[in-house]
Amino acid sequence: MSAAAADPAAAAVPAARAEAPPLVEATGVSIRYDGVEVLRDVTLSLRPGEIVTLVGPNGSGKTSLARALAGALKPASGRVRRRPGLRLGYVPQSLALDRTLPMTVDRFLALAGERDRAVREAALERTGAPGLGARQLSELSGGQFQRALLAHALLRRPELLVLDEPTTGLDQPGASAFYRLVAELRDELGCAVLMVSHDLHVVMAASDRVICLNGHVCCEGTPTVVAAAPEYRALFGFGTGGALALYRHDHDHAHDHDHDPDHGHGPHRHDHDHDHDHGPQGRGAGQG
Amino acid sequence: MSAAAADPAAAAVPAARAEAPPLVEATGVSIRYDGVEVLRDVTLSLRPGEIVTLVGPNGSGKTSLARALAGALKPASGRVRRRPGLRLGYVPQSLALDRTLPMTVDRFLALAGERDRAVREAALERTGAPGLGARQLSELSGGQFQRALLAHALLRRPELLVLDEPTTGLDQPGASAFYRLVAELRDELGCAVLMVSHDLHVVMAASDRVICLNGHVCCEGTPTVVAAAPEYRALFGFGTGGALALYRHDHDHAHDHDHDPDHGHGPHRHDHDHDHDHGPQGRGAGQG
Amino acid sequence: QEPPRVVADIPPVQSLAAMAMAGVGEVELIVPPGASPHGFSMRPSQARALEQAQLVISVGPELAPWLAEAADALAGPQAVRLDLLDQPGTLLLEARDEAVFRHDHDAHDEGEGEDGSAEDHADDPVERHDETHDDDAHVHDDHDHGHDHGGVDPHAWLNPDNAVVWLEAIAEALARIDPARAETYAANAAAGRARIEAAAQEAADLLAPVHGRPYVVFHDAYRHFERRFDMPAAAAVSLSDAAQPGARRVAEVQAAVAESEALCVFAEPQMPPQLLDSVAGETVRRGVLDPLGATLAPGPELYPTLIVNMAQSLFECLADRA
Amino acid sequence: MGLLDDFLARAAIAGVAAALAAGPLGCFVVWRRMAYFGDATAHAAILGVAASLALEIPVFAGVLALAGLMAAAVALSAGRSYAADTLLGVAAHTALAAGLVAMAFLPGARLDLMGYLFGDILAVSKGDVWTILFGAAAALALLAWRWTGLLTATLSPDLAAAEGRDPARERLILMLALAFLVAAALKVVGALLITALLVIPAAAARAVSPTPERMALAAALIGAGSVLGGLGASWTWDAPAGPSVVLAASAALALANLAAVLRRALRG
Amino acid sequence: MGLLDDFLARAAIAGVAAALAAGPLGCFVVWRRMAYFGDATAHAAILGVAASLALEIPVFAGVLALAGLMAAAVALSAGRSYAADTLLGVAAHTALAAGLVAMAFLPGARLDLMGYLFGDILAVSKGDVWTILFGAAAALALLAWRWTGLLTATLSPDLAAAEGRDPARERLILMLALAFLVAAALKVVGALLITALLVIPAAAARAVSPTPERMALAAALIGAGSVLGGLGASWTWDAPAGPSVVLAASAALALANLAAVLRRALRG
Ligand SMILES: Nc1ncnc2c1ncn2[C@@H]1O[C@H](COP(=O)(O)OP(=O)(O)OP(=O)(O)O)[C@@H](O)[C@H]1O
Ligand SMILES: Nc1ncnc2c1ncn2[C@@H]1O[C@H](COP(=O)(O)OP(=O)(O)OP(=O)(O)O)[C@@H](O)[C@H]1O
Ligand SMILES: [Mg+2]
Ligand SMILES: [Mg+2]
Ligand SMILES: [Zn+2]
Repeated sequence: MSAAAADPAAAAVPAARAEAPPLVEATGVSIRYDGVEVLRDVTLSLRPGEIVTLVGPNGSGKTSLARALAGALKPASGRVRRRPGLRLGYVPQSLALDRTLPMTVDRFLALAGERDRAVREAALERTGAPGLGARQLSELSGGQFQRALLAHALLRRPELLVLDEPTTGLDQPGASAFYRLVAELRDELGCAVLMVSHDLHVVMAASDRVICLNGHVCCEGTPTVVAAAPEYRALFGFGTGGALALYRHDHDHAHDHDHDPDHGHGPHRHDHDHDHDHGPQGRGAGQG
Repeated sequence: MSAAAADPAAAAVPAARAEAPPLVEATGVSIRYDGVEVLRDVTLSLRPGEIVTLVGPNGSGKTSLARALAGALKPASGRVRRRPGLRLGYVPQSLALDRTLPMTVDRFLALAGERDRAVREAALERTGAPGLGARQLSELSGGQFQRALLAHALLRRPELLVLDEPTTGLDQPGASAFYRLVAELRDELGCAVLMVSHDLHVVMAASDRVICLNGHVCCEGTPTVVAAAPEYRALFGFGTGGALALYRHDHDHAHDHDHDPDHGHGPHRHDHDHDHDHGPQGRGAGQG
Repeated sequence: QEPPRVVADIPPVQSLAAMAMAGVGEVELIVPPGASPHGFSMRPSQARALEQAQLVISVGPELAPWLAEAADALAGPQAVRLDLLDQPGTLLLEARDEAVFRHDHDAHDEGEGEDGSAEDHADDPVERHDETHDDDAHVHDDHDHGHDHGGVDPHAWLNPDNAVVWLEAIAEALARIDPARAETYAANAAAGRARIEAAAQEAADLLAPVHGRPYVVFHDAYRHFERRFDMPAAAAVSLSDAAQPGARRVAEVQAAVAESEALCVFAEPQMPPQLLDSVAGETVRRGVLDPLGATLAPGPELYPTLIVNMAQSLFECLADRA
Repeated sequence: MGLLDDFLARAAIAGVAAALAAGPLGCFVVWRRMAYFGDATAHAAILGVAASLALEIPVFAGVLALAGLMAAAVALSAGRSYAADTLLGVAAHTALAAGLVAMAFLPGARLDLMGYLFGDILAVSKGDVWTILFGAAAALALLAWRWTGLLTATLSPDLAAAEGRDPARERLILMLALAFLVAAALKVVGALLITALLVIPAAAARAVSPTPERMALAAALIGAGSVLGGLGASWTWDAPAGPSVVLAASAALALANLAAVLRRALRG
Repeated sequence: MGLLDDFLARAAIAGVAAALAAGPLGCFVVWRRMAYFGDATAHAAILGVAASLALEIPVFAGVLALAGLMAAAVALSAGRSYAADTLLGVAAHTALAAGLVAMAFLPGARLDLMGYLFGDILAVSKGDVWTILFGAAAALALLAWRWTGLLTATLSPDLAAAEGRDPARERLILMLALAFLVAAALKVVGALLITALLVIPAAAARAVSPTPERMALAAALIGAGSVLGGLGASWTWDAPAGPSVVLAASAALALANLAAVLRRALRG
């Protein structure tokens, strides 16, 4: 596909919003765990009102980047600048809850700073979990818990929503309602949304900008550009195959990870393996 | 849809397998948490070689049933009978890992009882996570962890695989490869598979039998019967809408939860709320 | 010839042994005063001293069961064990249970502890089986004695008469180990006896002006001293090092302090004084009694100094002040 | 004769004040799995006594300094590969061992260091009452001020960071408040009592509380009730006071769990 | 003169044996967040002494019975709304309080009960050496026998149950093995030493171990090394032996973490 991989920061931002000061700006961010670099030299900025989606194979550093942007992880180098006083709503990919902390859903929502019980109940209603207020967080099913997390993030009246695989565990009606909700919120609150997702067809339909990560920013572009690719169209009907095309478009270009000769670490190993292991081999892939 | 809701145990098992003794048999199983019933009177049995999928909205009791079948939860009434000596592979919906327990992926796989390192490496390769053997479990990304759990379950050479939302967090190539893998394994090992999933189109394509839960067994049938419904077909192309039809088919019939008048608990409340909150209203739904 | 290697458990006992060993050699001290067995941990020098000891002198397992077992484990078969509470002639007292003691002051003959007539039950001397324990095997029986008899008050060194008995027992034990110096030990014992008796006299003289004045002690450790010098305490707040007092006992003591018009309450150096504040108003004076010699330098002079210091402390606190 | 002239009244006031502050703080102790905290502080305090004797500074200053140091060290190294209880266990034993070694080498300091350290609730003086009232009020005020932050950081450090709160700072504040309360109360009401008042009432409150606030309140009340009940029992049977209070709290824990079980059985 | 005739040799043998068993058991203590276990057992043992004096049964039997009871009670009530450390904290304080109250009512038992309980590593007798060698071997054998089950149950009770192992039974076995080792070793090598040998070497091993087996092995070796190093230091400077061993283990922990940090810095 013809997305601009060369100058990521420039492309694809709707002209009207380009002048607004960025909410979050990452410059040359690298992330290491125990000295192993998993994300290298990421530069991006989020402006009010845009919906940006991070895609990429498992282990490509999406969660790490989202945590760094949300302030939960300090980058090893580079810097993340949040607009002072930025209100941020965050839904982490996983949240291990401790059963020893008693916490009703309603109390959890009140932690977001909302004092009005009716407003909290309305937020639960919006995320498809009405009436759960009196339940304990630790008793919720996987999908119910995810909905409670979303409601918490909404109640912060965020200027920026960071959602890490927010529809994980949601049932299908819930997931589609959720994507509609995100679009509504953007219009209502004018907030920006950074979303991590593997749900490629929905992502394609709902984002202003798609950033493909793979240990670095692999490419970036508007979804229309991506979706226009004929290979994508051909496979879109049945879902997963078309998605595969997006995944492999340009992961074949050379990366300078030569200092890690045994491929024992680094996010690329995983992707390379995709090439041999997973079918269906996306014919005509290799765009970008 | 016209799936047989009346006599669940009889329908949809391929004739050749129907005579084999069941691997697991649940009779009149009810599950309570702190005295609140979340699943009522479930009777089902799994025979060698069949792939059965549990579907249902969030909080409908899928995970609870899977845990009861796997032996991780004692039912409040009814009984679960596993064939003596049954080898069971289980992938839980969530597994909170403690960072203080050092555990490489390879060692974790060895816990499944497999002594040959090459075989373990092959299992990782099969689940799309080759080369991760030396990594710590606690360092894996969401999708990598899920793949390691799958490999662990496979290595038990299970006669029955219980998979609770096994593709949660997998990237799209991984998810589609996974469903192929399940089908392969069934053919190879002759094992039965009980899977919980929200991924309805794939479920439709890959299962022998679909059980729809909603606090009880709501209905049950072969996916071809389900997929033949015209409403499902019409919406299948874009994914979520068609799925919705499956969800709402017969949730409108009356349930005898009258002892819980405030709807403060019980799995049905949630589903009822779907009716007002989530679109798109599945026109022509209400089959079963 | 090498001097015999001798160890003792607590400073007063070490002091007695050092008197007997005067001019011959040193006596090792094992438990530093105030260390509780919970927190105490031996140093190698102490373990070595126990291991090489020819004579292990201790008050007895009633005071420190832990030490008795350590001695069992470490001291070789050549070692002679001398448990002082078991020595014939030792005056033993049963530990008291009640908080407030009712004494019949006139019943005591001043200075004559050993056969002093004691009407009240609490002061009845305990009859001890006349066994001597100089081998390991009997140590565990000792534990049983302690409990079967409802508890022997182990602070028997506070009676100088007992100290004299013990000093002689130590000298005899030394003479058995080291017959060549038997005369030295006997002479040392005689000198030590004189020194102790002088100290006892000095103490009695110090106490004469304050005789009969009521006071309260923190820790029921002083019965031997009280009896020997006829200075009965009106009450003791705590049962022992190990047990905390109950609320009613504190109230009883508080009442007793008021009723007896106690002039003074006494703590020990290592104990916090707050509990005394609970039972005694501001008009009651505070004093410190040091039954273990915690503040003194170990050596032959420790024991007599300890006795005199106790009397001095009582006197200073109870005496009329200008 | 004023209220404070009666030792039982002083014990009740000091004990109730300690329990009211220990209840909510104890909830965090339970949530963050730091039940060892009280013991670790007590052991660090022993090293503090040894240090103050060596340096000839006031004992209380040494105790507070060491307890604070331990809390800070544990707070700063928590989270990575060690669980809080492990860190606290290491800190407790290391501090105790160092204290014992120091004691062995300190000339003239062969006194029972614990004696300096461990108060008794029946021995509370008027000054102690004011000390503990002040300490408890300060701890409660700090807790009220930072409540939301502490709670969010306890629930999920990531969520707290995303909401602009520094979870490491919240943890440090909590640990220092705890260290202060424990170090001060050790001397006043005794080590057994204060460490038990941290853990047991919070555990009892857990069984009957749907929200963190209710749990904090219930823990404070259960603690205060245990102090009064325990002192009463101590009076009636002339049992040691501190242990009686602890046993009263344990009884409350048993009752609370029994009540929760019964309620569930009736509901189901 | 045999090897066992030297008190330092006996101390070294008993200490190393205790450390070898405490290392792997300590790993479970760290993984399951039960750092309080040792202290809780020691406190339950005090109640055991009081009970044996009252019932006139042998002290060791009472101690073992009480420690075992506590372990069983904690094992059976674990998992639901209480974390392991909270339960152990409650058990420790309740047992200690009950022991103190019992002591106050036992006629004549006004001796220091702790004196019956706590050994000293330098005071190990020949009989003690055999006791601890036997105890350590038994604990290690039990651990080796149930290793996979214990490990799976620790990782995830659900996974263990699905694989046909009862996680509650595994937990109970582990707790009883721990109670046995701690109760036996308390008397032989002392309370401070055995509880520290459970936690500190395991924590040190954590920093350098990629798998549970390596961690168990490393903990055993670090513990044994600390015993030898601590005894050596104690000999050289004539310092108290038990605390010296604990400090040696703490030093090993610091070194292990330093090494891990350096390796990471070099790698990165
Ligand atoms: N705490 C950690 N310590 C060490 N390595 C880690 C840690 N967390 C993540 N990693 C590694 O960093 C890389 C990126 O992880 P990250 O969670 O950001 O991936 P992701 O893109 O979110 O993947 P997924 O789609 O599976 O959620 C992976 O290789 C992962 O194994
Ligand atoms: N430990 C628990 N205590 C109390 N209630 C619980 C507990 N676990 C689950 N529940 C409740 O039981 C019901 C069924 O939960 P379950 O996890 O089985 O649902 P599920 O079908 O797996 O949902 P999802 O699709 O969201 O994973 C839900 O209402 C949930 O809130
Ligand atoms: Mg992720
Ligand atoms: Mg589920
Ligand atoms: Zn005493």
